[in-house]
Amino acid sequence: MIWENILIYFVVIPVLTLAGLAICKNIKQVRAVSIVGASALMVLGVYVLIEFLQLRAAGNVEEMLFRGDWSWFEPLNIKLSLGVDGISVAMLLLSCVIVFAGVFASWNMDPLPREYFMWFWLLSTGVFGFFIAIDLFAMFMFYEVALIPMYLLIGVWGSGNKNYSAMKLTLMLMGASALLMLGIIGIYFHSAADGNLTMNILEIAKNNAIPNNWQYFLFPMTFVGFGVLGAMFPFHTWSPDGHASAPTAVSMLHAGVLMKLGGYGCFRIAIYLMPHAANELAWIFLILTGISVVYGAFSACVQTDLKYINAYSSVSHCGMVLFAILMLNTTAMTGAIMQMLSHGLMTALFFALIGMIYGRTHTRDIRKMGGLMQIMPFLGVGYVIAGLANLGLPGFSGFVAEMTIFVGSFAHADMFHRVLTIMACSAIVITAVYILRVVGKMLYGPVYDDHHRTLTDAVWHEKFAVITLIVCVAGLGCFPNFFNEIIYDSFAPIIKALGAF
Amino acid sequence: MDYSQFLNMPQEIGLLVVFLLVFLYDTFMSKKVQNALPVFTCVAFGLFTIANLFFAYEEGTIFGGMFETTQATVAIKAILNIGMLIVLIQSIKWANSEYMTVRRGEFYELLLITLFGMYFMISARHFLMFVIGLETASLPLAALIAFEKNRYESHEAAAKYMFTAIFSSAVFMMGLSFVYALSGSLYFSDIALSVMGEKSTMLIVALAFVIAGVGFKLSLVPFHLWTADVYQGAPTPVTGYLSVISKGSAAFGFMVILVQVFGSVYDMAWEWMLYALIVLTITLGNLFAIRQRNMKRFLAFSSVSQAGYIMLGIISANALGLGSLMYYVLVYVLSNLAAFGVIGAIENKTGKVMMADYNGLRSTNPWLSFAMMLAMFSLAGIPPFAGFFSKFFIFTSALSTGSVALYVLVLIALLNTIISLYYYLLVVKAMFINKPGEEGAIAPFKSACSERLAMIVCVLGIILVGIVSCIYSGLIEAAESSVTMFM
Amino acid sequence: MDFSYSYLVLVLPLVTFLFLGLMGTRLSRKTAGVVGTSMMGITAVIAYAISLAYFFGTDQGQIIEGIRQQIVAWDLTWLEFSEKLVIKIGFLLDPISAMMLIVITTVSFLVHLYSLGYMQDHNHEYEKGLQRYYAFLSLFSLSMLGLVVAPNIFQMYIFWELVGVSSYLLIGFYYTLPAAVSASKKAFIVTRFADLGFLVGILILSYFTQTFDFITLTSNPTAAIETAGGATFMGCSVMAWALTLIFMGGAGKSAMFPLHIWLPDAMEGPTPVSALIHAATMVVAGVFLIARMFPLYCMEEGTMTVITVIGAFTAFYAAAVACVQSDIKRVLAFSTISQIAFMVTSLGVARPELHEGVGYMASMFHLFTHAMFKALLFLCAGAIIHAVHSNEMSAMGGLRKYMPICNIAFLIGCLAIAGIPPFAGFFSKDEILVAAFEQHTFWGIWMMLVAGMTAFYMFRLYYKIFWWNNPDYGHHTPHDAPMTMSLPLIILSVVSIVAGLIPFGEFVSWNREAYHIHLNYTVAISSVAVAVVAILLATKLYLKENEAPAKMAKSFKGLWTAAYNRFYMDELYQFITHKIIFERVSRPLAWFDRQIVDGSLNSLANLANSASFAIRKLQSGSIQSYVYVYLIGVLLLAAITVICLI
Amino acid sequence: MDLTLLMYLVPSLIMFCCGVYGFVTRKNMIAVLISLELMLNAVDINFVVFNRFLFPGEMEGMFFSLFAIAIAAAETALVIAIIINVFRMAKNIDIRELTKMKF
Repeated sequence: MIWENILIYFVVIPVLTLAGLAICKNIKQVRAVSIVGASALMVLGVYVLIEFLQLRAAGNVEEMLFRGDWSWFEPLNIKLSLGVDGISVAMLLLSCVIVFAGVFASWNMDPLPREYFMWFWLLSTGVFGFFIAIDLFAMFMFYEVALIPMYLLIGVWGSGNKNYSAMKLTLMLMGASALLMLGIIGIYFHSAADGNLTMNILEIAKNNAIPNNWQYFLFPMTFVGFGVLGAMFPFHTWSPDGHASAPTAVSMLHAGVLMKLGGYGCFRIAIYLMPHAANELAWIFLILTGISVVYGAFSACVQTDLKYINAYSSVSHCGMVLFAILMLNTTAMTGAIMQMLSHGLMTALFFALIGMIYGRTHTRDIRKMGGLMQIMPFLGVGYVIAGLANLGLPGFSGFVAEMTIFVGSFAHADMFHRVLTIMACSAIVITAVYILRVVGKMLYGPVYDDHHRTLTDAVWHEKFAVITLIVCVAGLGCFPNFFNEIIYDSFAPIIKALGAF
Repeated sequence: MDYSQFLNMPQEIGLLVVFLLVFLYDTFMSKKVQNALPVFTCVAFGLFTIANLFFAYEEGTIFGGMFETTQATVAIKAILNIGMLIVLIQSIKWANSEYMTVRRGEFYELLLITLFGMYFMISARHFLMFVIGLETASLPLAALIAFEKNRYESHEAAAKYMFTAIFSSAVFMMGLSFVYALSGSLYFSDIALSVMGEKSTMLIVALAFVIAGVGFKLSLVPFHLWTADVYQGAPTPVTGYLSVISKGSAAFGFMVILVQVFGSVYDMAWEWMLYALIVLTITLGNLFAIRQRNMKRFLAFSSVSQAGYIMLGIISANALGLGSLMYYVLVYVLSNLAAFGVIGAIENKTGKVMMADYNGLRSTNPWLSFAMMLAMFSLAGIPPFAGFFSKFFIFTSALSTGSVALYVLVLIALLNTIISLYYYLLVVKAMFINKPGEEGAIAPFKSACSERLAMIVCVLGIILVGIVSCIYSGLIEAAESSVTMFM
Repeated sequence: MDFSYSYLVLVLPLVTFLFLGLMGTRLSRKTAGVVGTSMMGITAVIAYAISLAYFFGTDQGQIIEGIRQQIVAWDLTWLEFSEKLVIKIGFLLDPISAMMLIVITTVSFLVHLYSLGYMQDHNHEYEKGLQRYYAFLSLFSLSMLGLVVAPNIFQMYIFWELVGVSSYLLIGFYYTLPAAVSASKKAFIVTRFADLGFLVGILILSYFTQTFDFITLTSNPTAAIETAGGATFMGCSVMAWALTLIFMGGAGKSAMFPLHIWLPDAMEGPTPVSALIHAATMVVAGVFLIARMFPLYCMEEGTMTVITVIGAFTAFYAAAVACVQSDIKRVLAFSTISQIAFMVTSLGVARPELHEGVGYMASMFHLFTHAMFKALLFLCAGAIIHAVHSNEMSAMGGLRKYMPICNIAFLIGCLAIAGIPPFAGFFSKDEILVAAFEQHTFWGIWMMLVAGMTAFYMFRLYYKIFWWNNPDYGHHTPHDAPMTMSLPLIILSVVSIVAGLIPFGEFVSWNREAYHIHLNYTVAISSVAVAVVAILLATKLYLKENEAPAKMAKSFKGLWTAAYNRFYMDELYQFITHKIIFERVSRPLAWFDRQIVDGSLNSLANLANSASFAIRKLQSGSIQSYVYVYLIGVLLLAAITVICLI
Repeated sequence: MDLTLLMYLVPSLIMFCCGVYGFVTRKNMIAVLISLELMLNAVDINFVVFNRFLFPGEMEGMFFSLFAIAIAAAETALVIAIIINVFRMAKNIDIRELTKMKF
């Protein structure tokens, strides 16, 4: 039975929460149900991690653990296949944390808290489903489930130019998923030489039957398809507008988890299944993602809206993820996953803080703020910590991820990769520029607006969300080897596939 | 004559029985109970529909091979029945409105007759049978479109429909005459044999005429121009009917004609025609839809572009395509009828059909807007709603032949889904995001039981038809067992 | 007793930092100060124990056959990049790290102590959160200690960054003052930019050598260099590039020209911080880095030349600027730059074959002594500023009467830095000059000249503060600092006097064998002569208030203004960052993003919209036109097929 | 002179084209309806002629014509009913005036 597989509960819990929310009567019940759901997920996430580690320690070397297949659409041999490796486990944990913190960050959501949380949980369902599935169809389905709630979350609860942003975001991401759908169907039809077509990633990889010329066609489709969600230049423009308009927790969830779907899909589908094209075409996308990295950082330098700054910063950091993935070696790819975790946590932290600050000052224009550190020290310190983590301070996750990426990227012996790597390295300087600019203008200095003097510092649920995230960021930064080892080993099959060419 | 052969057309017989019951009720029951006619029709048809699903069918041909029952025809008819049932339930409220009292019976009888015609169109294996079915389906429709006697638009729509429909059937029959000249027979199987390897211009012209004729029913661009006007003018239940049942049957008939009759000249004759038609239909349908502000017109153009997607099932010309097509039709029936259900409910209550009237609907009528949103998402192909699955499968089936041109075609179709998503989201936006206009949002109201029932059926269908996989598997099985269709 | 207890040196400051940081304002100011200081004291004691055990003990194999061994006390795997490249956090004990342990903990403890007095009631509007101050100081001590004991280059990089950030936090301690905020930002960004070079250097180095480990790298430098297989880039060997880039990181932290611009601004921070970070410890990290990798640097002649040239030029440049500055902390800052440049130059001219690598020893020696007397000078400056509430020389004068302890301490510091025997600076600077002469006479004379300038500007500073005139201090008479502040001054004065007498070469040398220092009397005498002349000149000009300095400034107006404005380096940076990077790169990029990238997507949407508008005529409503279109469609279908078939 | 196939086909084609031409040019709905009849009749002729000349042994074309005539009759009846309705509402039967719904 499907219920015997632990992974399915990553989807069941959000769905049950969704159902629970449907019968809620007031905001207290809504919060209670959400917290119960989020905590259950958290517990499940940790449990799966422990179980995973124990299985691995017991010498289980299968590529995916907790495997299970249930026939779904038989005529096309579509199954609901579940399974996780170290990477998925890491991503699941990340999602658990962000969802958990997100619930607290949207504590006082107004209006329509119930509807808000229902969309929120629908989105979570998609995210978790995506990470546990290893069947192309199921992955794609969950992927789209995760995308569409964004429209209403931004449209209804957003601010500013929200209609435009929500529409742009949805259309661009859906446009990308159109490419993706073509790619997936294409992969499906070339998945086996003997006619036993399959959507199961493991089998496709094992069959290794996609002809080279088809790989050249399908690889860009899938890579761009996922790359748009990973904010790859020049398809990143949904990100600044979308983030700027989205409510706090939505930005958190979006930058924290949803954008990770892009990077995860890129290597799990595009690179893993089409290693030949990945080897041959990587350079094109390396250039694009390299541009993303630097371009996002430079663009962030002159923005005045806090959310825009972080959105462009996300472009830069997520560009780094794709950049590292395209380096096609274990170290860099491990770095990419670390960067995903790190960026997910940091950006979530950032957006949570920005939301809290915005909720008080009612402006996100850094020119109209100043000296907030004196007024709301907790949020100020949180912001500084987030900023320092973002610019890659050792002891926080960003440093670990970036260093792993750079060391991995530099393992290529040719000039092209080297130059790109150094270019990407330079982004860390620019990151420092824009982070310190914001911190300096907004938090330090004299108080700009005397009305701000009456503002209050964070309340308990805000503090809780912020501290949870900071602890995670610092934990990952201080003890990186724990996750590093889990992730590192999981790349063996992918690297093997890449090396086969 | 062997009367037992009629047993090979059980669905037609069943429908006829329902029709007769309704007719007898209408004619002989006292005036007092006439109010119950719509409910009676629904119950009778509902029983028929349910019986339909559990009946064991024998495959076989009758009328000397002019009429064939296969698993596929049974399946598509069952799907149409479901749609029909929903339309019937939706129309109860409308049919009980004041000025309908005298003609209530007519409405249902005409409706059932058109369905009867469509059955024949679907099962026909001879062009004479096909034409009779086609006309039986379309002539009563004109009467139905013109049903709202006091509304000018209704008549304008009927006139537009009728003139263009006759024109189109003239062209269609002209094409048929050329086909006849080429093959000497109007049996599908005979024609298929005799046109094999044929390359004459005559065949191409004949095909162009035939495709235009059927494309008209399916409202493919550029034969679609009647669609919007007629949808707008017709009474809402009729529009719903027109947009799903009529389209579904035409799609199936179209596939039969192209695959069974002209399957042998696929790559030389109609492949490119279909490419062009699909691209035009999807793209122009979408582009037209962007600017529509009248909900019914809007859905008309949306259904135009949906027809383009349905065509993708045809182009692969295999069992997978047929199965996916039927599945698509099923999902489309449910989604579109959900949308029309909401539109009809609001129109019955307030007479408002503009998109701007829907502003802020969520705050006043959350369940209606919820149903509408699901319908829109399903039409746009958003998971976990059924539309996603049907789109995915129809694309998969289109690509199953593996030709590169088809990849390009599917890519165009996929990019078009972005445009379609845009305008579907406009509706969602109106309901959920926009602030109500000066006169305020539509006041909260309780829709009739029948309307709610229909909506619940549709919503459940939208949610379940996708995830529950046995429906798709069953349809594919049906399509595969009708393998004689594919040369 | 092995050295495993050495982890305490890192753990104690970390615990202090976390404790003070997390408790925040829940602790009183006083408690925080006392906790921070006492913990630092304990750390200092442990560090001393380690160093003494290392230098004087033998039980752990500290010295074998006359060579001091490099001992890795402990090593924890922190992150594995790949099988070979592993970052470990460890504790490396060798002469220079042991020496640095002493320097850092001494100065740090004294600064902690000093701050108890300095930060209490001074400027208290800005000094909310003394708790924070001590937390940051602990963080800094932790990072600096971690840096010097790093057994591999990546650990060094990690703590390097942490040092940078603690410096950032401390410079910006008065975060309500815009000047402090911008100074902290500048310091961080400039050093961060330099660190980019460091990072790339590490990447190159580790790619070829496949190790981060210092011992592996330096024990067999030839092999390490050869791993590159003679690969070149733009005509230079990649290893030279790697080492030069690593030096760039060092140059950033050590404020070498042209990356020095952050250091003078960093004086916006609290003065004790300047003493600790920007005079004694952090800024010498670059020197320490080169010293750490000295065997590798020796292999690349080109890189050494770069180091020498940059060091020598910076020494001169900073001295020249220091001669005309009016802010006392700035003078000290430029003097620091100049002195660090001495150390860098000394390393640059050092060669194993030249006089047993005296340059290396001299550089480390100078590092040691400079840390002491420069900390002394800064702490004195702090006391002065504390007393007169200004940084400007114009607000001072004649202070010798009011602040006798400070006067003497400052004088000792000046004599030490000027290189007057027997003060500490004389011995170390003398060795540097020897090393420079060994390399080339030109460098020798050059450095000697700069040494003279040093004596001049230091005594200019001294006289301007303590002599010059007697301004009216009004009701706010300056007085000597309280005991917590004076005590460190006294301790440091003593150290500055005697430190030179330590037989430093016995402990520290490039090959870790004992090196016996001999005074080279030619050099020693001539340098002392130069210094004395310079002091006399300063005495003549600045002892009493007079018009001569102003006249001189007027007669060399261009030069004077240029030097006063630090030769416009800041303006140049301002121009590059604001005018070029912000205005010419970022803003156009942002514009490009909105208008071109986003615009093209928007225009796609507009295109669809206008196409939709354009085709609406097709739907004219007239049946007859519908039929036209229908017929055209039929023809089109036929035509398409016919064309495709042909 | 024997009548060949072509001699029937050409008139039927002309009829068809006249029908189309009439359809798109006439304003009166009745006239348009007559044009439609012309087209349908052309189809009938075609069927009969093809049957007669090409496949003389069978009757399929003939039968098709018979059915087509019946259908045409039904259509005509329906259209006239609609025209009457339109006339009632709009007081005119100009086909070009039927453009209330457009775009």
